[in-house]
Amino acid sequence: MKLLELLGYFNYWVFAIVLTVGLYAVISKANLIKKLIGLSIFQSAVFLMYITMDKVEGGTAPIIQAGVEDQVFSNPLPQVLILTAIVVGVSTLALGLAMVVRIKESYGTIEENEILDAD
Amino acid sequence: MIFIFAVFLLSLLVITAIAIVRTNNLFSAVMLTSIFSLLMAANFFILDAADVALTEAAIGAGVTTVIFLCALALTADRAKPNKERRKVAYGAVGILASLMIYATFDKPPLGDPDAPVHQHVAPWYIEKTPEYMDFPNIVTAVLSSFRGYDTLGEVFVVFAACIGVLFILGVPVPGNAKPAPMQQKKGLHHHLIPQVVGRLIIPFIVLFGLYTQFHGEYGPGGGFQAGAIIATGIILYALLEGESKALQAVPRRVLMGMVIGGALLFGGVGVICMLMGGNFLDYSVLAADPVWGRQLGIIIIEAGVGMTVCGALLSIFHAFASRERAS
Amino acid sequence: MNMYVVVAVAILITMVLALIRALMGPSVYDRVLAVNVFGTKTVLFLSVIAFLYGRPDFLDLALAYALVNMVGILAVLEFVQNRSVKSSEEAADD
Amino acid sequence: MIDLVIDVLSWILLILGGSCVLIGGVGGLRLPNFYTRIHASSLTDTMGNILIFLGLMLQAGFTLATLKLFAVMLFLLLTGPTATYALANAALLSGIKPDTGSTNDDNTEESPK
Repeated sequence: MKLLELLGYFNYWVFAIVLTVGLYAVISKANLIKKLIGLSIFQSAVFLMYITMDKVEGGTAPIIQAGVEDQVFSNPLPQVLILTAIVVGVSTLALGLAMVVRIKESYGTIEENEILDAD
Repeated sequence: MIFIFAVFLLSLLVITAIAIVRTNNLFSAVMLTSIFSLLMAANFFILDAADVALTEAAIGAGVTTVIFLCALALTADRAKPNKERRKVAYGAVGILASLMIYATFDKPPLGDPDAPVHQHVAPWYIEKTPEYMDFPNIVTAVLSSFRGYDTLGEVFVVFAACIGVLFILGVPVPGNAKPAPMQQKKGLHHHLIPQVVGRLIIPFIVLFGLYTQFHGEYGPGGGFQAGAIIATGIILYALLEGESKALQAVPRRVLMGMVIGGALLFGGVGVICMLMGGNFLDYSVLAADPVWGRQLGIIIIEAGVGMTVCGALLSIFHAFASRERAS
Repeated sequence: MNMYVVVAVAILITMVLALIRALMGPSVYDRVLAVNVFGTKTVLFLSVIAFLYGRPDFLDLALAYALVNMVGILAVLEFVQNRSVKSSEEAADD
Repeated sequence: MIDLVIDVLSWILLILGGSCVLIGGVGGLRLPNFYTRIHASSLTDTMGNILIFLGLMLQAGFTLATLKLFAVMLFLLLTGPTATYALANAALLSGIKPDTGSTNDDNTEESPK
């Protein structure tokens, strides 16, 4: 079980690293689409953390199998939250991209510093 | 063994994320994003979240890539390298990462059954689902009944995002009044193989979407996944036949009706529950037998969710694609 | 040694090779190729894992990917095609 | 007895399929230019799919799972080559020439024209 414990922390480490990689794209890249991609990576990291929390050792996905007694189920609650969040994530991403498209049409560029210079 | 796979896939996830951020070619960044999504889906599946993995599959493989590519076609596909804020960013990000990794040691390890997450309402949900709903998928039960308020909120967020995209992209393109004579060049008309295979496979995609919709109580699936899968099928039709053909098949009015009708259906079921003497979204009053009432309510609101998601994703796609045609 | 494990390991190694190709490039189409390979490998991996978990009812996931994966690649073809049409028209305008 | 035969058969099929997939991966990585790489990975993909899914089907027996596996295999057989066709076409449209012999490292990171 030592290995499993280490893996538990590994999931959270991956969450931390992916989250900060996304954050890095958001704060350091000037390109607006790049920022949005960074934002969606950030979002995925949060999804990963929630789904990591739902795992129960020896458990299975929370769909009851007919004829099987004494099943241990993983936690359905984080799954519900993330399931809806994925769909909401893609719609809000589309909203951001729509804004970027309009910015491109008005300013002729999608680089943040050039937009600031133009203002 | 399975956990070694998980570590492996998670390492690939980190590498992909770093590669996405490093590249300046937005086109390859989008392609790497779809690899990222595949890896996320595999990880979700390994961590017992079949429903979430199905959602990620339905959204990440088709819709996200298509919307990104439409946006790239309207803007630019290369980012200009800039090194201005790099040092500050490295510093901030490095500090944040080390703080968070330090904090993870206070978390319960993976799979700990005594973790606080597993103590509150979750065991109750798992215990009561067979009794209250009498169907096997606990995720669907929680999604549409126990936590129906959350889902209603999420559906309205999707609705609002769709309206927002239509408002932003609905205005005419500035400084470009020429009609689009190249319209018939759109689509993959002269590519025979995608045409034939696409025509063969679109009905199956829609059929599979409907299966996911109505089998959601018994296996992985539900309105969110079904809406995304059906939307992907129609987007495939739009890619093959040209976007205007797809608009003829499913006109804008129908899409708007689906978006609004789905959201209204969800809210309306809640109000009907109140009128029939229950609480908002308490479906047990819908029929004489409370279990059957709940099942009925869940089927109706899942249909509402599916309609809203499908309509919203398709409206968003058409908003981007028709702007591309006009410019 | 379980037979599913053997196949899963082979698929995972292939995934790594495809990822290396995606990271190396050199052209963007190599990356798209890697995405394609990765997609089919994910379908295989999910099916094998469903059997390894002993829950073959989760094959729905693999089915979803098998149906939907093509859409992304066709979108790439359309993207490239429209761009080449557009650039040739611009050249004709000049 | 019959169980043993089925097990041995699916071992063989799965290992053959796994090695097919692996060979395709190595080919996709090691071959010199784009069109050879696409060739290597798409052909072995198809064969690997068939073998692995046949192996899994033998294990599943006569259940709904077999039907689903068959559907997945069928759809992969349809969509895989189509995707490859679309990809090769896109590459050709954007001006990557299928040259023979030499390595074409001159189109590094060039965004397609």
